[in-house]
Amino acid sequence: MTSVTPSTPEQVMGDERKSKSGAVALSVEGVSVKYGAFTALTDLTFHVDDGEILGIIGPNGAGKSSSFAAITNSVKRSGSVTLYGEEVDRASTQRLSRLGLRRTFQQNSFFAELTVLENAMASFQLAEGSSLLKSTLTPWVEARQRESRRASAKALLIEFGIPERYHAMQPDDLPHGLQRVLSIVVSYGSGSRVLLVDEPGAGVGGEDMKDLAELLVRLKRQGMALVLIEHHMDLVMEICDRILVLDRGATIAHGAPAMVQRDPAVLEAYLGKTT
Amino acid sequence: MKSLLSNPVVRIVGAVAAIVLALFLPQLLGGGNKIYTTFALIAIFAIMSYGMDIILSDLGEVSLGQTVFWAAGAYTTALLVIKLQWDPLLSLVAAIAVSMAIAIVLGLITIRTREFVFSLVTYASAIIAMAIVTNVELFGGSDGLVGMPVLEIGPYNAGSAQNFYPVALISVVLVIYAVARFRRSRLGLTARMTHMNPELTTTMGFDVRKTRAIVFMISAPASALAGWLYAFQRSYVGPDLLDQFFLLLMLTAVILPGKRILFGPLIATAILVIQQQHFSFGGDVDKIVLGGVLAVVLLTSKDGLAGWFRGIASARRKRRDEPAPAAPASVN
Amino acid sequence: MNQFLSQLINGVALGAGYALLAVGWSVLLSAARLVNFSHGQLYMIGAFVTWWSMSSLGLPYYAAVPIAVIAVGLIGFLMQGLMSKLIISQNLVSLMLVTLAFGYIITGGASLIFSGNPRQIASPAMGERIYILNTYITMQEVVIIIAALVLYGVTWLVLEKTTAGRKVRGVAEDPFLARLYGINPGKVYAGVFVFSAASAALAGALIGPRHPILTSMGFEEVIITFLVVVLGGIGSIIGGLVAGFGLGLFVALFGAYVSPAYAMPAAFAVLLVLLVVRPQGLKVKS
Amino acid sequence: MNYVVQAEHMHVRYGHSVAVKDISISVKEGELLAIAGANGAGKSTLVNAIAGWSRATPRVSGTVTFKGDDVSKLRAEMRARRGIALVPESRGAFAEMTVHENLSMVDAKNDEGKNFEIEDIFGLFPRLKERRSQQAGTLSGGERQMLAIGRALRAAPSLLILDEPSVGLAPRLVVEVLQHVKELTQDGLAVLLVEQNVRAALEVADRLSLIEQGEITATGTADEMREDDRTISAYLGGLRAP
Amino acid sequence: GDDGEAAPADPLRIGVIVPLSGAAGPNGGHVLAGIEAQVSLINDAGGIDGRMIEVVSRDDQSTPATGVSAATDLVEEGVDVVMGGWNSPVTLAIQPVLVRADVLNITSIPQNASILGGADPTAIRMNAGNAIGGYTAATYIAEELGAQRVAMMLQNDAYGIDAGAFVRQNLPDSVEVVSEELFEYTDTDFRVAISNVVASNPDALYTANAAESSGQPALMQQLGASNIDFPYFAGTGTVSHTVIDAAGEGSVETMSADLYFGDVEPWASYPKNVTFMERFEEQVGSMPDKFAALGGQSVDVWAQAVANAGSAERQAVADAIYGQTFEDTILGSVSFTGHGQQMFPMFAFSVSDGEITVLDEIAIPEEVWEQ
Ligand SMILES: Nc1ncnc2c1ncn2[C@@H]1O[C@H](COP(=O)(O)OP(=O)(O)OP(=O)(O)O)[C@@H](O)[C@H]1O
Ligand SMILES: Nc1ncnc2c1ncn2[C@@H]1O[C@H](COP(=O)(O)OP(=O)(O)OP(=O)(O)O)[C@@H](O)[C@H]1O
Ligand SMILES: [Mg+2]
Ligand SMILES: [Mg+2]
Repeated sequence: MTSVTPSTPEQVMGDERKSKSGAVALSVEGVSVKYGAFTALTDLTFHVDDGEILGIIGPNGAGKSSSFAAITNSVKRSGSVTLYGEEVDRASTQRLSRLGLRRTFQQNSFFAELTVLENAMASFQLAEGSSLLKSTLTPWVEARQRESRRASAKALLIEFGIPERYHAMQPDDLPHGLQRVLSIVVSYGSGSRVLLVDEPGAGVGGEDMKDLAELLVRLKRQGMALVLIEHHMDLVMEICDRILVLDRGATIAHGAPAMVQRDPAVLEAYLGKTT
Repeated sequence: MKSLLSNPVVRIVGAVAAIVLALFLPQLLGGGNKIYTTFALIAIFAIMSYGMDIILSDLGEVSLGQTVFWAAGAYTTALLVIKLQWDPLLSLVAAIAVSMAIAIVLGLITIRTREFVFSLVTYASAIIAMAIVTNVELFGGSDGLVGMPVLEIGPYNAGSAQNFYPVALISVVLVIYAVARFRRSRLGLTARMTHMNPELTTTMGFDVRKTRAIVFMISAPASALAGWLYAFQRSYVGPDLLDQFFLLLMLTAVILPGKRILFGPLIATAILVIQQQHFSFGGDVDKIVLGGVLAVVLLTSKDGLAGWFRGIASARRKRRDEPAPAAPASVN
Repeated sequence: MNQFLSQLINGVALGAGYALLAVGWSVLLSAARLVNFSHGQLYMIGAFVTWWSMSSLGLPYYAAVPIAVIAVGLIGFLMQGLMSKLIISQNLVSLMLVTLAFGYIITGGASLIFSGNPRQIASPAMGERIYILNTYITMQEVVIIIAALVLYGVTWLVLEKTTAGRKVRGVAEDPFLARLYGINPGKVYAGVFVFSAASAALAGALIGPRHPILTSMGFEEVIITFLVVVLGGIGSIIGGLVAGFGLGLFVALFGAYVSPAYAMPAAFAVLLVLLVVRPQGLKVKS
Repeated sequence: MNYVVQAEHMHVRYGHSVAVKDISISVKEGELLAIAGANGAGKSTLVNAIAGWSRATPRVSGTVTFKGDDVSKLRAEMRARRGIALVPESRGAFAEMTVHENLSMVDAKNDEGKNFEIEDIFGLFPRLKERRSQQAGTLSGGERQMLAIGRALRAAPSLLILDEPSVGLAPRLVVEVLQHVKELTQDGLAVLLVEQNVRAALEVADRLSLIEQGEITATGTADEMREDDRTISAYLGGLRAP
Repeated sequence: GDDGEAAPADPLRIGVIVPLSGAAGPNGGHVLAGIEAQVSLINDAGGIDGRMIEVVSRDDQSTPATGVSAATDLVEEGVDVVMGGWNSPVTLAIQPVLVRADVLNITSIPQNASILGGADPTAIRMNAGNAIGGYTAATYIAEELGAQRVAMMLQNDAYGIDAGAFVRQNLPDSVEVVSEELFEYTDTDFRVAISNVVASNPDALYTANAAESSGQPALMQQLGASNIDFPYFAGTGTVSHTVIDAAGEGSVETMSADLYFGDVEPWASYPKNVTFMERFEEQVGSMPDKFAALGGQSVDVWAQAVANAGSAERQAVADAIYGQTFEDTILGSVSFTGHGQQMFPMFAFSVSDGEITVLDEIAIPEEVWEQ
């Protein structure tokens, strides 16, 4: 199991400063979300760098998932989001995705009528699919590309820990844990640079949890910026460089895992006395 | 067997052989006007249905306005050819252009609608189109347009049923090819993805609405091509093109064989047209027969006729999979 | 002014018919997410059974109506039994086509049984007319209006305010999950389908006397129903009532001031615009 | 103490593949049996089969005896009415209904179980009370899980089956929920708890069974299992290497 | 009856395309029955020059596409003539098929103007066209009813609009059309339109509503219920027995004009009509209506023309009909214009409580027939 060097405090606190490992990938400024009269998220501010994992934790209904929706512009929000130095407040969800900002959903999310392999192939579709014209006029090129997409998809699935015997199944027939992984695969696809992952560990246990942790760390090593929502404290504490704690929409703590873990407000609101 | 079929050379040779066979099939069946007409109608109605097939199978929506494109193709052709003596091929280009223009407008209108609302809005477009063609003098009112000349493509005169059929056959081959390639293209897969999970598709970087509008738009030319052919084949273009008759034909052609079966609409139209042309028992009994067949197929199989065949095939396979008696060791 | 009021009255009479016709579908679609494109044919059968009970069994009109309702309710039960697999899997496209197919069978069968000749249901209430301004309204239409209001009211109460109604909505959303709530989805679907079919028959029996009936009726009725239900907003019963009466008034006023011939296309044009602006229809609930 | 449920020789297949192989388990009144196992081991398949429920079409054989009656032939809704309450792994509440509607539509009450009024559920999960008129589909993941558990309790079950209830719940809440469940067993409720969070499960369980590839590989009391090597290596080691 | 000829000649074949299902099914059935009755009479009398006649019928389901299939099919069957038709679009759609196959087409019922002089150079139309209907109605309304303010309710399609236009054209200038309401063929509730008509305060109402089985009877019922205080004239040919029966009691008193009432003078004493009526009653069990009579008349005229021409060939038969007179037919003495339109006497009649009273003949000048 890989051990992670804990981040230094100033790295955590220096919001605008770049980390040693890479550029500021995603920066979020004063983002708030309201559902009708109900405020789900207030003034969220953080940044995450390439090669870094930021954890977001907090009680149920604290606004964690809402923050993902807000950052990817799929709910109405206020505040500002910057991706690699470029302000992207007006970019649509799909545009953000094309720029490399992707998210996974808390609920498993894939294409139920496609096989597992086809799901993975679909994730390469944006970058590698053939246009209608090409497909019609040069079918042989399309066939070649499809084969290569199939190979990459297979490799990706295996890399993420979905063995080949599952590839021809429909996603709904997979065990729950693998459905989670597949959800990540589909969103991750190719060309993602900043990945927002919503509770990948939900329902994943034992060995699979270790695989998941390794996977996330590997992505980070490859230079990807990750934001991780998770209730599984072992996982969070193990792999996150920094942790942000939300409670009722407000940020109540933000810092190195060890620090956050000791924070009395966090203990009170979230962790309870056991940990 | 499987590897043989996936060999591109074998597939191309097979396809060419099938087309040649299809070309001579009416003659093998005894020729005659009626046989040729039956074959031409199968081709025309199949082409018409492929437009619907894309919407229904790939986009997952039930468009009840698909007859508009088919009627637009036929009316455009008739108007240009009868009133302005245009060349048939030019009128085809115009027919496709007009249908696509209508599709763009409808696509924009329906862009936010899904499921029933989509169906109803598209149906509304058919009702309105019907009101327009039956009331505007230009379109010949409820009488429609008569006086279509015979189809001539360059030096080729497709006036007789026998000469018309190859034109229809080539058209249907092209359309089937186009549909197959569409399903292999990025657009084709995205269409399915938007249907299955629009949120996920969005987060994967696709514009769901744009995809839907584009697919809607490219479904129009097939139906318009069919309208063009039918205008010449029938020599009469009337408001009945917008009737439920053709709408139900399209729907049945797509759903009866099972969705997303490449040759499904062709096979189903063949069944329907042959029944109408050769085994008709009069309207009332025909209704019971058609309704009965449809009901039985769809009630007993999730995927229409294809489901039946899959069922039979898997039953066979199971029998084959049963341990065979040990073969006697052969001596080299 | 008189003219306007007369047309309003005509519109109410028309609209009550549309609303009554649509209530069954509204429940079917809103509450159980099912479609039935043979709804119009069930309406037709309802009218013909009423006529047949009167002409062949010699029953009075008011005894023939319940017979039609029960008979068609049974047909509905049979249909849903046959379709139960498609229903549970919520395969809407297939359901649409299967019900269209049932409609075909019903039309063809009815034409063979009752012949294609027009028939007239002799309802005594047709003869009782109330003259108002430039127009009149028959007792029959008063009955239709009352039936529509009562049926919608009761349906709304049941669906929104009772546990039974919640069960129906639950089954509509997720029949598998409903089992864990102790609900038998099959029974619920059967109940909804029978109600829907029976109410179509009631519409046929009550609206039928207004004009000669034909076995070829049905397709138009399905389309009007479809329009009313979607316009009212899927998931909203009261929306259906409002849309039904609204459509009647629109048809009457458009007919009065523009032309009756274009009233339906115009209604569809309005619907087109409305649904483009508000894809959720008239439904107000979030 | 009587057995509330005895599932014997449960065997479940999906098409050709066998997901549960001849498993027998039973739970007594007031007992909490935890089931753990890797992803895909067959835990959900097993408990679903006991409840007679599935979204797919598995082929199930074996007998389920519930409070002395053979319920193997009963459909899920009938078992639910008799007092088997299952909280499935996902989609445990009607998304288009409000929290309150979801809780109020349960009427599968049997006479023996403890009766939970809606207010009791709100007492258990105050968060739900705050969101009582919100549609379940827009609830946060954890709130939805609370609703699903609350709904199951409303049916006054004699056997409560929880399929990974901790999923999506904040750590503090996991402990609370499991404690509440534990308290319910004191009134005689039998609980079957599928849980990957074995550490948390062992806090409350009387017994623990491990499933691997469709078979039970170990069963024992909580104390025994805490010491069991298999449990330790697979579940209690956590992410920190032993 | 004939005695054993050595080698009977090939039979002649009449193809019939009419709706036999749906709303128009009963009507199409009547036309077919009329055709069959007359054919059986001719066959009993030894056929045409010794050749028997066979009838081959197809259901067009009131759908042009099905009609076209039926036409192709009948051509394949080798028919010598195609008769029938109920609605104009079906007739217009089958014309090109029959022209290409060189088969004569006699249009028994449809009244549309474009049937003659369109795709088919040998078209023959048995029914009165809209011009006749318009002339008859206008003459009756202006002269017999003396109306100065006329209201119109017209079916919104080629038939209704045309009919209305012809009525206007034939009304004297002094007569004003005070309201014109359009409605759909399928409409059955006319109260909106009736309210408008009443509000326009006319002294006669003209309607063109060809929906025999539903619309027209409903209209008569609703006019009756509205207690209108002005006379009502329904478009020529729209008030058949079916309509009268379906409308029932309480309907408005209706005037109209038509070409055939078999049991009323003068038809009751035409010898051909007498035998036709007998045969029809024998075969069908009811009196022939106008549509049945037009079906029979189609056969009658065609058979005489074939005999006169000595051939069943398309052009020869057409030549033997165009501009010719047939003295002894079911409809009495009729002639054809140079365009293939049959000319016959028209009679006004009125219906009150289901009772038909035939009034005077309305003389129609030759140039109106030619229109
Ligand atoms: N569409 C909506 N309308 C009203 N309230 C909503 C809506 N969507 C979410 N909420 C509420 O907003 C709050 C924040 O939800 P969110 O999903 O962000 O929580 P979360 O922090 O991800 O919680 P969990 O850990 O349980 O998933 C919750 O209380 C939820 O009920
Ligand atoms: N609908 C289905 N069709 C085919 N196979 C299925 C289906 N559902 C489950 N399976 C298979 O059955 C086995 C057991 O699955 P099950 O969901 O019971 O596992 P589990 O122990 O609950 O896993 P998890 O902890 O991930 O929820 C797996 O191999 C899975 O692939
Ligand atoms: Mg969340
Ligand atoms: Mg599971």
